Amino acid sequence: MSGGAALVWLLLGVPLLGGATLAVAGRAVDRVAPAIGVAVAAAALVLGCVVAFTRPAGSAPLLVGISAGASVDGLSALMVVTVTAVTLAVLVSSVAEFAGTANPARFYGLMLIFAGAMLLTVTATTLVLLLMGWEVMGATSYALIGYWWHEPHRVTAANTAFLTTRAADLGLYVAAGAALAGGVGDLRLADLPGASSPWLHVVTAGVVLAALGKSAQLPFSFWLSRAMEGPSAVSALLHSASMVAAGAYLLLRTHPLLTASGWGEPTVAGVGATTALVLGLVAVAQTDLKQLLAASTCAQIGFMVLAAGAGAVAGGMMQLIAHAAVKSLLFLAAGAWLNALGTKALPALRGAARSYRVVGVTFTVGVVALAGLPPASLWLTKDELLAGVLQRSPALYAVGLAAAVVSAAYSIKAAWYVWRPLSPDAADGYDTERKGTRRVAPVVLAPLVVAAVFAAALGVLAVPAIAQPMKRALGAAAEPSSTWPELAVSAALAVGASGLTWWWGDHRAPLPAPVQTVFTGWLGLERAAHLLLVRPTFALAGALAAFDDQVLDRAVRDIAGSGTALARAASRVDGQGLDQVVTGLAAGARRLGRAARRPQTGQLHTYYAQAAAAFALLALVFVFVR
Amino acid sequence: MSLQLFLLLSAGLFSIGVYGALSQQSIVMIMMGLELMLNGVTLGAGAFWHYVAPGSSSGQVIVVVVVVAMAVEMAMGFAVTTAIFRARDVDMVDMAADLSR
Amino acid sequence: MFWVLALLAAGGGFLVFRFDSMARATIALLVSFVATGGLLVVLGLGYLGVVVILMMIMEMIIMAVFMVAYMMNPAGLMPMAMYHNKPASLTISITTFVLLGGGIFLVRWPHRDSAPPADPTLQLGMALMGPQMLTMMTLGFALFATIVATVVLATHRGRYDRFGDDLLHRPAADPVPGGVGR
Amino acid sequence: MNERLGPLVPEIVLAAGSVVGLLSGSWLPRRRQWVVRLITAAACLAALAATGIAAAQAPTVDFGTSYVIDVATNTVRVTVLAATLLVVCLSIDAVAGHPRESEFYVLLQLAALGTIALAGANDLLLLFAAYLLASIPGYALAGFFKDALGTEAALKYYLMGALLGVAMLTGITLLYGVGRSTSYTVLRTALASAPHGVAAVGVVAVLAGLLFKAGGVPAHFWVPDVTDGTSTPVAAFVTTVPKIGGLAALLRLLTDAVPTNAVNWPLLVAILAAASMTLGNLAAFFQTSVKRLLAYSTVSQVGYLLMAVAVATRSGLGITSLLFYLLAYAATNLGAFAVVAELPQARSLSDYRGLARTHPGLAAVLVVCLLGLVGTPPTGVFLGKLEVFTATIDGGYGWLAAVAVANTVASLFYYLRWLGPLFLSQQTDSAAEPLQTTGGWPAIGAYTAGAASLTLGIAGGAVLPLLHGPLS
Amino acid sequence: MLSAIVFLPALAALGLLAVPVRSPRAAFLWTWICVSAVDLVLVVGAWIGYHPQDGFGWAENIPWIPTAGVGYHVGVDGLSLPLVGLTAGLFLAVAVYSLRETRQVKSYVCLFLVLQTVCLGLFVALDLILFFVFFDLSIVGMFFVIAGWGHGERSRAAATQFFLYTFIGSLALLLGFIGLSLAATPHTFDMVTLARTQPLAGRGAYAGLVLLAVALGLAVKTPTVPFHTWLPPAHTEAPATGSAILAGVLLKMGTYGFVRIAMPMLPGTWRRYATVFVVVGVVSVIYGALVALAQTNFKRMIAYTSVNHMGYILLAVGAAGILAGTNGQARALAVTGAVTQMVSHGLLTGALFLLSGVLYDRGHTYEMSSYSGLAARTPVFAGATALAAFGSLGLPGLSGFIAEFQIFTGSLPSATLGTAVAILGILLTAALFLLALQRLFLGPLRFPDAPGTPALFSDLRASEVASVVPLLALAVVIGIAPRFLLEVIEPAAGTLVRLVSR
Repeated sequence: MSGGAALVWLLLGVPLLGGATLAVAGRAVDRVAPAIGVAVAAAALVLGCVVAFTRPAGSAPLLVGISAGASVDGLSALMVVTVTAVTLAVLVSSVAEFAGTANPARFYGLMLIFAGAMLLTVTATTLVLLLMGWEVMGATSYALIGYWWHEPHRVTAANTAFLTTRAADLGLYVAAGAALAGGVGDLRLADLPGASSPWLHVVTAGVVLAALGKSAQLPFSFWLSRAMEGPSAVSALLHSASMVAAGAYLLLRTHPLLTASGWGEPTVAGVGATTALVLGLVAVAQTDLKQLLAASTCAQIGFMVLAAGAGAVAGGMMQLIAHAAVKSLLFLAAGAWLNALGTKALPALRGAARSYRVVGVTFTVGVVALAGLPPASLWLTKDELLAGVLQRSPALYAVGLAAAVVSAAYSIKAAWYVWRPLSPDAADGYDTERKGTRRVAPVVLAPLVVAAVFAAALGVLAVPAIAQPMKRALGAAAEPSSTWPELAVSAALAVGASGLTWWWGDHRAPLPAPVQTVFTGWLGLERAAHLLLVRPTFALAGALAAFDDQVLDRAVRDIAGSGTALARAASRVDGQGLDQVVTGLAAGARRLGRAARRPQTGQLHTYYAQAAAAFALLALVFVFVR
Repeated sequence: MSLQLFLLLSAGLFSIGVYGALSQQSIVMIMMGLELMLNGVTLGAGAFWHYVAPGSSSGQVIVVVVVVAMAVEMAMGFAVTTAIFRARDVDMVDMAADLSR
Repeated sequence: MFWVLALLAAGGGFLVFRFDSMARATIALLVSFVATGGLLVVLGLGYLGVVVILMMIMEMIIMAVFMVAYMMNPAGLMPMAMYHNKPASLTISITTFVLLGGGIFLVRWPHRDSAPPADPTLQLGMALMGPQMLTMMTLGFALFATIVATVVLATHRGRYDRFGDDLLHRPAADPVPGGVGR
Repeated sequence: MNERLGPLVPEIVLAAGSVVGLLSGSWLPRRRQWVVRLITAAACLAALAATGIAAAQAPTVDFGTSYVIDVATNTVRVTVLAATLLVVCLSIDAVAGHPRESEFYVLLQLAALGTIALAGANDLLLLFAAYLLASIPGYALAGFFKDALGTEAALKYYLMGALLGVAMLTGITLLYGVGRSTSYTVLRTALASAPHGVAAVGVVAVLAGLLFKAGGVPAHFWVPDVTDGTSTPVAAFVTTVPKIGGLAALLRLLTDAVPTNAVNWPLLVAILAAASMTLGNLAAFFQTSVKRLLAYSTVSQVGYLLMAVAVATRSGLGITSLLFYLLAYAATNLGAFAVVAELPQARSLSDYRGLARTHPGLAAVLVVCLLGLVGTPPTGVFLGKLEVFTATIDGGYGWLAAVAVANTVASLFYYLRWLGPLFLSQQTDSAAEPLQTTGGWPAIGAYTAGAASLTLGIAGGAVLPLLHGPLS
Repeated sequence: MLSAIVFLPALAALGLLAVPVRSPRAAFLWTWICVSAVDLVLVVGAWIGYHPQDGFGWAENIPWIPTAGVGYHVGVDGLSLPLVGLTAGLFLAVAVYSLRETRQVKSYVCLFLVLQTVCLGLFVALDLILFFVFFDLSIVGMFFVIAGWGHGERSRAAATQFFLYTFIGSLALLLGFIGLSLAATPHTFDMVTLARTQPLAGRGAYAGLVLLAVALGLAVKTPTVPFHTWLPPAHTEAPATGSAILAGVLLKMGTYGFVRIAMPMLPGTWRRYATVFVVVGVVSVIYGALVALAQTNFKRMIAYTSVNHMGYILLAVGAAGILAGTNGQARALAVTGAVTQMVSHGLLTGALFLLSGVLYDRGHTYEMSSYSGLAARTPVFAGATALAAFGSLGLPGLSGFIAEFQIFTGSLPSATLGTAVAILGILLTAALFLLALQRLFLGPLRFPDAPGTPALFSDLRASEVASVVPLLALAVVIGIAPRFLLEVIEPAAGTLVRLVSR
């Protein structure tokens, strides 16, 4: 194994093993866990930066003709750095939230495994390895969302998240099989487009399904809303650089496949655009900060998916990175407030920015970026990818712009609340979630500031001087870049929308109540899923179980009736009842048994008669049978 | 006077014996029935010897064996009857029906 | 001659189960047997015929004595009818007879292979001394077994009752004094 | 002529043993009759040794054509003698000091002798003589203790035997009438051309007697009543030893004397087999008396044995499988009876509750023997069943094999009913402890039989080759 | 070597029989542990000494019943060696777990030692009759385990049902074996010979009947729907150790029979009816998962998941029989996956059943509704169970994923629709395990304080940890670095696939 290979395995091994160790060690290491966690994350970041330049690749045989390959190329290099960086930031900031609470070792361990799984996903070159990272990520997300497992509703949320994403993951299993059938023996991601039809389409469908599910695109979005039950730090990581991002990443990575399939690109683009718009509206309708951010995540990821569908790989990638910074920033801020004030309801957060200045400012930076207001990062990156879209289809471009407007709306809405003057009775709204500490630990501020800087500055990615080499690295040199008119248009729209929103304040939207509720309720997707899938499944399960007990088992026992009759007889022996065991033919067997013993009358003459008759009959028969 | 006639007669004796063996209650009477059946057999054997296989001595030997069998069965019968009569004072098979099912 | 004997044999046999007294039944059976013996003589088996007749006379006498000794009706002369499931027995026996009879007349019996030997008795003797010797030996042991068996079953007083457990007690403790040993 | 006594040494030894036993018995003090026991055992062992020597010789025919010494005869000799020894072992505690103890052993020997003669007989008349010799001691043994039930058992045993004996004689006469002889060797050729109706009736009638010995349907009526009524050692004897001779005789008669084109006896035997196993199993289902249960199980075992007879001429494996099954069956069945004999007070299945705790050894033997009777490896009967099933399918009686499988499953039900309680804890309230053991001789017999049953299963490979060979 | 491995436990049992019952429990239990440990060491030795390329290793072939064509023929190859290892390991784990057993320890230990011999013997047997002997003895042994050490009187009924049901199956199997041997000339029960000479090649109907008989017998033991109904009661009534062995080893006898007997000896027939097996497999997968989803009794639920997991194996072996539109790689993957699944299921379900035993030991009930939030009181217990559960639902990094991924990937090309449906199974298992974990361990703390249950619901004890953790550790190792296992399985699987496709 070459040094390079060693390096890539090391990159994966450090967080995974470190995390596993922490998680297994459990309470024993609670006190040092935060330190270790941060240290490991830092090491991972360093490794990440190193591999980003050395671009190592490793491969090991795994199954018959299938190897586990991992390498760092342009795309994954960016991801690796982003992931490790965000992880470090989040872990640092979460020290405040978790030091001292119910065993932090578990938390940091799981977070590290989570990050490691994400790294595995982004570096994997074969489907099997990707799937491994992919699934582990899902499982750890379950454990993290359900971190406060004493409260059942959080656990249910975790179940929902895991089951929804896994349902989508099945697509990858199918894709793997189909790829094999299609002649891609090694299941290399790069070779997937070469799969023979019709398997090619199966592969595409599987991959797309999995990606959409993971990145909470329509119609899977609801799980992300439930995922808010988890700690803020978890949300920060989950929404920014990993999990949801993974879906977008997978689509960007397998873009050639989408192209090869023909129908893949438009579908993906369509779903992305729709999600960007609709979930944006959902975000607008939210009155809970974290719910708002969650919906906005779906919407922003929608842009990336749109980019993947439109072939704007570079743009999508920029958006992903910038958004990672922004979203982690916002969630950290929200987490800080939640920690301090014990609430995440927007009305209750009025004036929060005033009472916690640093948080407020950094939050605002994030919001501005999210709104797509110049000169912050997302303004540029979004336009970069929209440029690619425009080239494909003006219609989608229009939808994209609309979505941009909406994003401005919900972002500013959040900002408007937190900058309201602090009302005297503000404290009444606090401590709805938990007992707030009324202070923001300084350790949190550092990552906030750093994230804010990145959130503001990452727009430079779109600056041609940087964008061109990056595009080359991504092998997407041909992709168009945004032009000044486009930038101007989007800026104008963003500013306008922002102004409007600020002026509108918290007046209720001029929409009929039902529409409102649809959007506040995340389009009722979860209820739909329950009605259409979960309930029927459980009903069927129950029915089958009953069938198994009452019909199948009984039928079998009836066939073996006398066997269970024996069970009764045996039970009679020791006076214990086995009545439930005894069924149908038991009686039949008993009857047979009795019939068989009826000849044994004890009367000799009947023996004589029977024997004589029987032998006479036999003789008669065999006189004629020969 | 032919084989068939002899056989018919022995069949008759045999059947009467069957009837006796099946219908009688007293052990001794049952034994009589059996003896009667054997009687028929004797006759049959003799007839077969005379009309079918005078060359083979087996026919005669059968008769001897039958006679011995009669004696043996008779003796055993009396012995068993005595035993059960002593044990439970019955000589009727119907009264010896404790063992059943 | 055949017809007379046949009539006697069948009639005797038939009467065995018609008489209501065991003694009479015994006599009827005896008649039937004697007739059979006669028929054997008719068939040229004089020796065997005589043997049968003698044997049966002995047996029937024993049987009569036995009944007088044991049966519940002294002298076995008291009227009695002890039947069970008569109809079934009748059906079975009659069916048997019909089937056998039918068979007897339907079957094409083999023809006689050779003339009867000049002296059947000699033939019998040769057989018993030759190929059938083992049969006779076995029958001998069967008789031996019968003796032992009947003694075991029928006599309730054995040697240990008469001479004590160590067989040293003299004279024998017999319910009725006398017999050998004095 | 060839009246050689040389090949008959085992039989002669046994006969001599019985005579000597009786004579010496009548001069022995009551408490010293164990000498007779020794004489019996010695006779059996000597006979076994003689058989061992005889087995080395080639098959021979003796006394004209009336007696055959071949693999079947020798196997039956060994089985019967060994079984008799085991029964002697079982009965020691029961008859020791009984005023008729000597006679008991004498009768055992005579019955064994008759059984062996059954197997060797190659002439219908000798067959009947052997039948008498094998039956009569049995009647006496059944009623040996002269208690109410015992005598009733003797009565039923005797009357069934008498009737079916008469039937057998009738059959012999008929076969003679159409075959002009009673010697198998002659009959084989003669019956081929004989009126088959008479032949069929004759064969069925002779079968009646042999089925009585084997205790198969429809001549099985005596089996449950006798087994239940008489003492356990005798029950063990009459359900094991006569079967061996009866089936061997059946095999020889049908294969040697009756050509299948005269009478379709394979089908006849197949039907009898199916009837026996089915009836026996069904009747055993809800038995609570262990002895009756064992009795019915022996009836069903006859069914499996008859399977082998049915295909004796259609499959090369038939004869061997039958002989091996007989061997294994004798050991296993005696083992089960030995356990019953060791626990005289335990009459019903429930009495065996907790046996595994109180007498693990006996429980183990019981498990081995009962599961053995089911046909669970690695017992001898499993191997026997394997051979028999193979032979049956090979012989083209697939349906019979299927019936047998179904019956095997069915039989499992009642054997498990017996085994189940073994492993429960005993009821504390059981005032009268039913699991009192007798002197311990039966236990020795049980261990021997159980071991033999296992050995036959594991070392069957060594035994089977000895059972190959033509019937002459 | 193999004979030593196989019969060492039985000999030990014989030795223990001589030891008086009164002697201390520990004496028996520790002897058992030592014997199992030695046996495991021997197995590891055999593993190291086995070279995957050279077919059957450590073969011994001694004529046993030559006249019947039966021989004592044992040997291991890539299909059996993993299962032998699994058996040895699982029995050791069970032995350690049993350290706290108190009921009739002597017979308990002897019984399990004999059972170990039986299970090992079955997997190394290369003669049909030898196979059958062990097959039947396993039934007998398990019957006594359930009847003697189960939970109360109901266990006898369950044991009886188990015995009768599987015994019927075994008889069908026997008929099938006889059919096989009769077709060969000279009659032989030797697996290797039969697989080489293919006596039934081209015997259409007859071969079909034989396959039917064999498949029936194996399907009952496996068990597949609809022959599974003996499984839940047997498991619920059996002691934890019994369940662990029953699910971990005995069920494999059925699936192992498919790859060892049905496929190589009746390849043509297998190909003809492959679809049937696929269908049965898929039905078992979905049915088992759904019924398990509806269970409220923890142990019953695990029992039904066994039906589901065995279904995957049947799907794989069935798919391996369909040649159309597939390549050797896919079929090899399927078979390899099937064998891997046997091992994986043995480890994980074995662990799960042992853990369910812990639950019963503490709370005296398997009803999940009587528990809640146990994680607060028993973190280790919760963690171990969660790990086993996630492994069982196919989480990467644990053995389950390696097995199921291979099965799906290998089966999909040939049995596309069936596999697509079967994949839903892993979603269902995920759902039911998450629900179970939530009910038992998460939420507010609650556990039954029935009389007899310890007031303090204690966490895993040393012996329990020592028995469960190694199993899970092995599952993780297989999940992360499966090569050491697959390198043994793959050659044999390849051979089998070639045999079936020829």
